[in-house]
Amino acid sequence: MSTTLLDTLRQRVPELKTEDNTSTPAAGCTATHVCTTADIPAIAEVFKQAGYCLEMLTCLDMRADGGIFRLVYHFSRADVPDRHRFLADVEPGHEPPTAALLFESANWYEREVYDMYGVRFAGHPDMTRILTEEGADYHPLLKDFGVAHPTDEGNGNA
Amino acid sequence: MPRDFVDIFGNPWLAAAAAIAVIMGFLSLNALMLIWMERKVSARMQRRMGPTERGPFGLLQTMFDMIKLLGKELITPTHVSRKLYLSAPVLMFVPIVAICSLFPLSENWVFHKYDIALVLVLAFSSMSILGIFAAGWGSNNKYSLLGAIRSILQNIAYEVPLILAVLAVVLVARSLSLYEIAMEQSPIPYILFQPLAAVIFFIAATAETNRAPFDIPEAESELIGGFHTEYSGMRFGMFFFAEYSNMVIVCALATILFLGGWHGPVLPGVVWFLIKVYALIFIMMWFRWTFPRLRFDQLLKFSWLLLVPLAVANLLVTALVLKLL
Amino acid sequence: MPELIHVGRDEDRDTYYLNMGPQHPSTHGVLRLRLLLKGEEILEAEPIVGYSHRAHEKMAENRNYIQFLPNTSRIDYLSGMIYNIGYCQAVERILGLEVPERAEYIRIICCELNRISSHLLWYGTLLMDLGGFTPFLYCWDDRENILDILDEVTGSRLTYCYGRFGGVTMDVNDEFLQNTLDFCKRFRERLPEYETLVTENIIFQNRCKDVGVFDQELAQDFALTGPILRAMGHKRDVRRDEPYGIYDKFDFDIPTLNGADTFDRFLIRVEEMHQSLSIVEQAVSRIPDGPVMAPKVPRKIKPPKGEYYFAVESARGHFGMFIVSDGTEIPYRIHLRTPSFANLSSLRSVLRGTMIADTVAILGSIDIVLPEIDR
Amino acid sequence: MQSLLDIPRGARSLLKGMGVTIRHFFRKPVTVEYPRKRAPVAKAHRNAIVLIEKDDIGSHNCIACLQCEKICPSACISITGSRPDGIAFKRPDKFDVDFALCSDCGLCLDVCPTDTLGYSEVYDAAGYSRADSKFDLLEAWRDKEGEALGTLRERERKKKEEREAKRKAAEEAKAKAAAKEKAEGKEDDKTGNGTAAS
Repeated sequence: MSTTLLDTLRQRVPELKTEDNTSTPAAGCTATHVCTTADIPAIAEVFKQAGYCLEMLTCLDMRADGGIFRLVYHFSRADVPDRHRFLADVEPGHEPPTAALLFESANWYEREVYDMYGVRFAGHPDMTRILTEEGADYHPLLKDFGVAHPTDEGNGNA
Repeated sequence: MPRDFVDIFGNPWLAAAAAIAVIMGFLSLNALMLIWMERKVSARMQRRMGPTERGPFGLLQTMFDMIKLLGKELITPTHVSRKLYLSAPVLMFVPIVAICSLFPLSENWVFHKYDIALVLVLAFSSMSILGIFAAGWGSNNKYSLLGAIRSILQNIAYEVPLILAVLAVVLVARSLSLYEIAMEQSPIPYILFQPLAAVIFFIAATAETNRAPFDIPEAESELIGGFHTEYSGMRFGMFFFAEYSNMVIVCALATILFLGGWHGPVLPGVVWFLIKVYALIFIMMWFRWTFPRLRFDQLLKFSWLLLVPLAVANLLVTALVLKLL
Repeated sequence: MPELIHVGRDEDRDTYYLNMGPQHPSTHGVLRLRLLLKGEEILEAEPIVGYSHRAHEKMAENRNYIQFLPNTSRIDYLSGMIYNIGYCQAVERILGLEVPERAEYIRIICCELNRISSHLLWYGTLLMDLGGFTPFLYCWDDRENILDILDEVTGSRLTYCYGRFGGVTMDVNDEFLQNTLDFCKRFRERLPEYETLVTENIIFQNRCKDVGVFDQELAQDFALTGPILRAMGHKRDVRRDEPYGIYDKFDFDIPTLNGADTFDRFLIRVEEMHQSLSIVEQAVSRIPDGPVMAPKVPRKIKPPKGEYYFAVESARGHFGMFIVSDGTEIPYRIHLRTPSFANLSSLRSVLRGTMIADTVAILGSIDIVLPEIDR
Repeated sequence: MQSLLDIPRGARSLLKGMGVTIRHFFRKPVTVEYPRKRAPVAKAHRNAIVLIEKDDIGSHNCIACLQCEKICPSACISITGSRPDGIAFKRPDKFDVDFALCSDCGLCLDVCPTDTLGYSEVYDAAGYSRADSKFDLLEAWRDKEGEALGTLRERERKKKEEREAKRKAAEEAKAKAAAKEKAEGKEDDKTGNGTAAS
């Protein structure tokens, strides 16, 4: 079954680089794919037809090497243990398209990524913060967000 | 014929003052006892201890609570419409004292000789709803407003089956005076003649006092405090006081109408009366600590679609049977 | 006097906003539900979260792998053991560390006891939200037994830090095993009592049947997991689909119903308590002797560079840890995919058209824990 | 709401529910009046950490290696140590733990090389300010410190003597072995040099 899925996937997104992870169980997914943010909606549509759900969407702050944010999408199947990981790099200043129109769970995931990393998603119905308080101007999970190492004296207790 | 306070004290004003003193004394003592009893019963049913700190078995605990409540500051929030907000506790409490004066105490003691006491009881009991509504609407807070609206709909819905059930008893006793109804039941209490009316009356009575499965006006888990969210200090105490006095009145009414008031084999009349009243109160508490809460629309449907038709049917059957006898 | 009723979206009907929370007796934590109401009927519901955000993921980027252990059981403090042991298993699978047989059995017993204690707390709070206060305290009585049993061996009652990479900190003695068996027997006798008091109660059934029905495409749309998904007919459980630890050595079945309403979610969790009890009994009867820590555990945990994902079945659903390691001792990124984050977002479409009293029932039946949503 | 057939079934379920609560009404309560009587605490319960006595020294055996300070995730342990004369290990001068931050994870007990950290019986310590939660673990051992140093120095001296004795014994053994070898060497020459000198 998943082979036909991969074929339809490759038709929609030709330059998709796939790497099979069934041999390394620690990776936790059957295949990792690298794609660009532009084809995320197409990928989401393919997986929606195939009955997958968007299980997880998060972001990695890769500005140190390569100056980009990397979005990580996990599509997982309801009855058979099959999970696909998609890595999509976001060029600075460019807003990746939203997947919230296809998968409702993406709505809150993308709001959390914006809240933590500042990456805005184009077309998102309600692009606001979800976890930190309103009116906050910082994005906590950025690597350069100032934080004292726990062993320093001034770690916040009086 | 029973003697009443006017015979004892001569002029009626003195009699009225004495009656009010007796009633207030009984009600306040009773409220303290009931609050303690409710906490002990609920504790035991939940395998807990209940109050044990103050006094033997924690008997004085409610006294200490009352003193604490008296000491608390009476906060009147600014966003509140003062007239309604301040009048609510009084409005709730006045009808209760009025109803109490209608009850016959025992075979030869009555506050005042009435011959249509039952009509007055039902009239006054529907007045206490005004207090709840004034509290809910006056506090001008969304949760209280919801509580107020709910309490009105509920009281209207459960007033009808209450009256129908009482009517069935009136048909059997052919009298509206509580004293005569009680006297009629010397050999056999009416509950044996009117079992369905007794059940309907008791269910409607629990709903009337906003207790047990029908306590949606002040449903803690949904409306936080319902109509008494904004009250503090002794005003909040007054609502508690009114609730427990309401309970006693309704149970007293039930004992007089169905369990034959003070009739009982060996003990004196008043003791039997109190035993039956407190047994019914125990059942009410038992309801509260066993059942979850009905949803608002289910509660109304339960009354209109089930209790009212049953009560009417019961009334018709009673009338038919009496006609044939 | 502030105007109480303001005209909402539809001009002709008087609608108003009501904030259920963040301080509310039945929101199971600090959650604010912004409801657009017409009378008692809900037109629109927007859960607002973030009140107990403690930045666990940021802490993960400032501590080495061992120091993140106490955080794991504080993400979802009701299934603290499952999260703690799950994190240990995730790092063990990355390092390829073998855990001795006895430690695996102890982990299974503690995780399943933790699942029962979490379900008991859910059971009590759901009943309290519906107005029945007594079952809440009966659940507390049973749950207290579990907490005492686990306290004997792990040292804490709720936020366990019992697992280490390669096994568990303390071995289990016969007294612990005997206490567990006694608990299982006593709890099996108590369950019929709950049955008569709650499940068969006509008022409870009316409050729960056909209330908050999830329609089928919500499962895929909101990536629902856990008892909510199983109440919609999907036989999905991480212990069975992606087996970890030694769950494949035990025979337990995954209860599923297809009513997808509050009552079915209730029955699913009660049945899950039965299943967990049987797992615990099987584990206690077959526990081997031997060490509880792997012989050779590296002093410094430095997982090889790469992205890893590991999921466990917590009491609320699929909890996954996405660990990105850059080869050093400090993890580059740990993303915690918590089940209630997805489950709660489904409230937005479920609550339309229900009444306030139903919101409380549906919220109780979804069994969310706010700190797990806010992380 | 529900059909009329449901009334008997519903009423029966309500009555059976009431039967359950009334049965519990007559059973013994399971709660304990906390301040007056206290429920037994599990032996392994992780209370506040404390320096425990190592029997042979008569005091704690902390060597101020700062392992627990490094491993503590919430950085609530702060230690300064110095080496008293005549002893190979350090002894702590300051061992403060801020129990407002401690998360009872037990990592400090795992890494302690001399296993001198343990759990105390204190589980309900409370205070009015954050400063009240800072405990000085050396306070209990302040008076026993002198005596402990004495035993440690004495143990150190004994160990030094043993080392000398062992070294001397090793030298004699080497000397004897060398002497024996010379003796065998002479015999090999006499019995012919077929075998190569090893």
